[in-house]
Amino acid sequence: MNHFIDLTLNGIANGAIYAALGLSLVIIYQATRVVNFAQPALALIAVYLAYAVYLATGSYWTGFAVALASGTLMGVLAERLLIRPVHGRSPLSAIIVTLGLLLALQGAAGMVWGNGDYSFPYPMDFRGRFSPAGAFGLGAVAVVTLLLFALYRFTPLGLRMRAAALHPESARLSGVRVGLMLTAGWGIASAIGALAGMLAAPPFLSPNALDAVFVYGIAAAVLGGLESPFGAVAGGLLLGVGLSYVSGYAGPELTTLAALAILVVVLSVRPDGLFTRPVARKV
Amino acid sequence: MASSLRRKQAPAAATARASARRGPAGLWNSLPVLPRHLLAALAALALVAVLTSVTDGLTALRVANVGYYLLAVAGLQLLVGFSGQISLGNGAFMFIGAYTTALMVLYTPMAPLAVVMLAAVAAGCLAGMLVGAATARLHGPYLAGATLALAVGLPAVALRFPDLLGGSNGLFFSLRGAPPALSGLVSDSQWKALVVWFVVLLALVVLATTSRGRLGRRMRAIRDDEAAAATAGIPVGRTKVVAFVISAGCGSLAGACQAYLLGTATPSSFTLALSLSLLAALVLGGLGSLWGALWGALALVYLELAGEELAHAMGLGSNVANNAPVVFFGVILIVIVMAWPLGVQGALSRLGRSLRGR
Amino acid sequence: MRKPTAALAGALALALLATSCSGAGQTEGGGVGDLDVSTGVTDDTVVIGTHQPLTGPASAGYLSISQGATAMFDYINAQGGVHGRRIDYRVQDDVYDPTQTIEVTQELVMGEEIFAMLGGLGTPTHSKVVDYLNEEGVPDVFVSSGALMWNNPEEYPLTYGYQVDYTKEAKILGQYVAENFPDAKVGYFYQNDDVGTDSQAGLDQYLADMVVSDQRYEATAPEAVATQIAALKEDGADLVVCACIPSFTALGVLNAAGQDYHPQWVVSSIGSDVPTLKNLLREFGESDELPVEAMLNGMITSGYLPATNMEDDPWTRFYQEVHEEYGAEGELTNTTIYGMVQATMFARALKAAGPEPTRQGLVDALESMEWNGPGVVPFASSADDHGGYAGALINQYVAEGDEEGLEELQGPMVTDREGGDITEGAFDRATPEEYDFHD
Amino acid sequence: MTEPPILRIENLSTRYGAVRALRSVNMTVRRGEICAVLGANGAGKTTLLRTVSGLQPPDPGSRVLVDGTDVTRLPAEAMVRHGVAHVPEGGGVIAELTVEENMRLGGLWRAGRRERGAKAAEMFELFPPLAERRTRHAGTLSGGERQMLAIGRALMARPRVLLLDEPSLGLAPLITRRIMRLLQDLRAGTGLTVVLVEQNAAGALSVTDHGLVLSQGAVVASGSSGELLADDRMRHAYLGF
Repeated sequence: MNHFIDLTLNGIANGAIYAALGLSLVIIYQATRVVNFAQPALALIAVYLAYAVYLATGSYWTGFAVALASGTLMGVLAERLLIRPVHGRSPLSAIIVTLGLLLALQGAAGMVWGNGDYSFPYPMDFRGRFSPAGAFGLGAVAVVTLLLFALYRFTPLGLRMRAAALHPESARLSGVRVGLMLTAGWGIASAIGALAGMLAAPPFLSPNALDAVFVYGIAAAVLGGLESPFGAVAGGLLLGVGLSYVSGYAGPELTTLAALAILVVVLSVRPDGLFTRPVARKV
Repeated sequence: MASSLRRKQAPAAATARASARRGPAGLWNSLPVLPRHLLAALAALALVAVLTSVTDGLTALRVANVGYYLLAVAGLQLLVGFSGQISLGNGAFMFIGAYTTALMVLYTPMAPLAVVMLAAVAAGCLAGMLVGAATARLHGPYLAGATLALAVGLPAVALRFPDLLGGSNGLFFSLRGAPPALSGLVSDSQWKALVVWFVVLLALVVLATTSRGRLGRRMRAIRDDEAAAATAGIPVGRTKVVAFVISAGCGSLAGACQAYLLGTATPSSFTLALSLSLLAALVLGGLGSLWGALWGALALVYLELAGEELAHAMGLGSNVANNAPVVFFGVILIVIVMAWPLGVQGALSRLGRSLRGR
Repeated sequence: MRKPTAALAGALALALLATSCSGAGQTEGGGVGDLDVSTGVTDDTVVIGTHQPLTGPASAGYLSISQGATAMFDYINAQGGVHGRRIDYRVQDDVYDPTQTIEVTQELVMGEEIFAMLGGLGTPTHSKVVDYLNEEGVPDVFVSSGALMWNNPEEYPLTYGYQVDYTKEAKILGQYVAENFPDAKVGYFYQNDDVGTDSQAGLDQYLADMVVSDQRYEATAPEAVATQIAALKEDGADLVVCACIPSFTALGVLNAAGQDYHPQWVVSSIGSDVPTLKNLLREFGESDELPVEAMLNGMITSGYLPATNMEDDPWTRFYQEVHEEYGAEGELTNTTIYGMVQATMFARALKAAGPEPTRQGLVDALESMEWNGPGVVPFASSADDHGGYAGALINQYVAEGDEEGLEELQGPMVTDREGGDITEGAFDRATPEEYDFHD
Repeated sequence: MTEPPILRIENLSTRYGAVRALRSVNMTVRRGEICAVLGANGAGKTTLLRTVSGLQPPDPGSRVLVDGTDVTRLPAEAMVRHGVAHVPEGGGVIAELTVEENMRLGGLWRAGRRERGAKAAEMFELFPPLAERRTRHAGTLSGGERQMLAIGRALMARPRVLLLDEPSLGLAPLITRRIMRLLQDLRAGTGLTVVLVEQNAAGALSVTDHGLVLSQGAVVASGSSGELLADDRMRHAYLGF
């Protein structure tokens, strides 16, 4: 029974990280209909900057703040400089631009900080079965999800962002600066991506530290349905716990295969993900 | 104003006169589809033969690499370019082809190469059918996400059955080199390059012929507007699965060529990066034509090498030099997609048109 | 539509005919290239090459090996090189991907025309080029991997092992544990590939009936280690034998500390590089009552090379000096020493091959060499035993209060990789000054 | 002293690629007037509104003045601040948002939550059926309700000039008449100026003060509604009754 509890708790802690990355992918998808493959690389650079600040100042939380700030800034720059020019074209162009950015940023991280492992601290004490660090991860993701829900549902900025994403022309006619909303979407999403990076990086940071999280983050976003933030969080937790059971009872080498199996099962039942209202496609 | 009127008046006569006046190009277009493709394939094979005979084994290996990447990208091109289904899973089909070849060579060494290759294609098509059926109702990012999971998940099968599939060390085997009759004339690596290109070109002929025919038109209809295609009576589901089957067959054959060429099938060769770079090569080269697939394949093999040369030339520090090729590939990818929306082929044909137009 | 299909079938038939003369898999044995050549040797340089994972997921743990070898060759060249020739050590990045290993190896052999391959790293990668190197007649010296296949003089006459192979080392560790911890409840924690299976083959010869838990980690699934350590604790293992790479040893120790689980760690040489482990765990030592050193205190490790904590070992001091002057920045680790020793031994073999070295000369020098260091156990590269380091000694890392060091628990022992028994492996070891490896 | 026209369009032209969609259109509308823009399909009616409201870039040399200030080059999102609200063809209602959210979207650019709330309440009184479906998704509304919501959203921005693109499209005649009466009430109440693009010329001219007729992007006739109604030749050729 203990083993089962360990697997579940470990699954939830990992699931929170997949949820955070899934969340950032959903926000960007909702805003610009683009799956941002560069998100893990943006998060990686943010985490490396946080690590440099942590080494210089000795305070983890200063580094944490730098990660979120630099994540936001990089998201804004990526949208404004790279995604905006290919905005009108086929979705493939945007996907390939994000792929190029992924390769370039991961290589750049290797260039500046080398390809070795750095010891990277947990946010809080990592000891104990359900450690404060694990709790912080889950708590942070929960808070972020609620903040996002409130932003989208109750604030003028949220309404503008949704209108800009759903019907750009009507939004413009109502005085919404659509371009600015897309940039804001990328900024917020990259901040959450940086949070996911700070949760996923410990214990060792290297240019490839976020590779595994990258695949599971996309799987979480797709599982939950790319339309709702709650979907990504639910998808992330479901995936985290599911993979933990598989690696616990069947062997860790099967986790990637299990992710495939979970995805196929869910998508065959709900082709648009768990939490998406089946939208009738306009004929 | 006058010239357009004249053209309208005598359409039949004009085309006859025009094709004669345009000489070989006219002749070329008037050939039926299949012989034209076969001729092109033979010309390409001759070119490869000449190229590999004047250069050393290393270039022959790289030329062969370009060959099987071309096939994999062309398969993806059919899926993405024609039927609009964005799949990130072609690396998985290469995995299937490579392992089918490895297992057959190890367990049925007497089977001739052609049979091994056909078995690989069959395995790939079967997998393509399964994946196509499972993902028929998915579209856009959901399809991309599912195929991404396939590309990452499938190689784990080799880890699960270490004794049969060799675990993380994979399978390795030695293959027949050049037949004794030609041993003087042709080196082993050159022979393998020729065999790879022979298989690739044959597959491309099949690919080009089908995409010209009815199936190609159906797939393009689906790409443009799935709902409209359905109302026009095109069996959307079935066509999508057929597109997947052909694309998977090409990917699997490419994997088989890789295994044949390198004498190995190892899980760590079929990473997520492989599937992503196949898609990148496709867009880099230019959607919509086999030439685009060629430029993409060349980029896959030679861009990182160029990055390495650049890093060596600038005598950079070790960290920078080690990572330079990857950064170089990423930057080139972004620049080309932004500068030339239709990829290298799009830019070349525009250049061609503007030259001819003047 | 019908006519083209017929033509197509014809083309396919043609293809079948052309390549179906005989089975793809039937091949005559790989011959050995001509050795009496000195490719890659000019009057002032000797070009040698290696393939290493410099980028990608596997690079983190192995980067310092080629850095160590590069530093050592810089030192040797500064002393005038070998027979007046500078050693040009070319490192190619294969990202630990076999398809790239094959390409970079062909580039080294055909493009850069290397004299010999030194320390090609990784079993899944090097196993794909070992046939090619032997057929091309390129000496494949001191392979950086503990797999058993490198010691196979009949099939791979030009391939020489270096690292003590996983089974021999595991047997020595297993015997030590069986004798000194007779009533221990043993847990296995090892990598899910040949590192794990070969090690288990050795350990099971002594510990088979003491094992209470068997956890195999996957290099691409670090997130699962926490539950695997919990499973070891759950099964009551009070002694954990770890055949893992440094980052996973650190993950194991870290998660154990996190779960207030303090088994006796017994770690094989590939994962017990103390400076690297301390560097990885630096952020997780509690202020004073549980500093990083305390986490690793008491760890039993096997070893066959001079280690950083052996202050009184002449070679350790020598490598410390070379590292300070020529090495990459950062402190000296045992992984760096692994690369430095490799370079030292290669230079000695090259020197023994005489002023006009040929590949045959190098092979003869290797197979007739009386190795007396720098390793702490006997080294075999004779005609019928290419096994490299033949055994290991056993140390314990002790960190009480402020003094920290390695205590030798058992002297060098040697064994074979089958069921053979374990015997003393003492030999008189030369000092760096007596070691003739450069001008 | 007659005050300057609230909306003056001079020499307005624009093109889609090679096709010249508008050919130097001139138009002036005074405050409180309802002006009709008539013409066959593809005459350029919708293009005229899109060019005025900034969705379609005008050719050089065109000028659009609102209350005397030049707004020719302004992007669409800035026009609302100059008092010009545009209800596009089909209404532009966002189906995935609720009726309330669609309504509040119109007033977003004006600061002050309290003020927006009050204005929204006013709109819901104006359109009772919308009040009931306040929290439902706009996608569930009928054609008429959708058009009312679109107009409501535009009015939320307290515009001085309302550009209305074929409100009657696909609606029952009863609802079209109710919308036309609403425009008259708004004109009487707040002095709202309306530029009304309509296919159904007869209905439009019964409500508007004056209008112009477009054909292939050029103005072929203009004048008071009476003159246009009386001119048989014009009526047959372009208005189809």
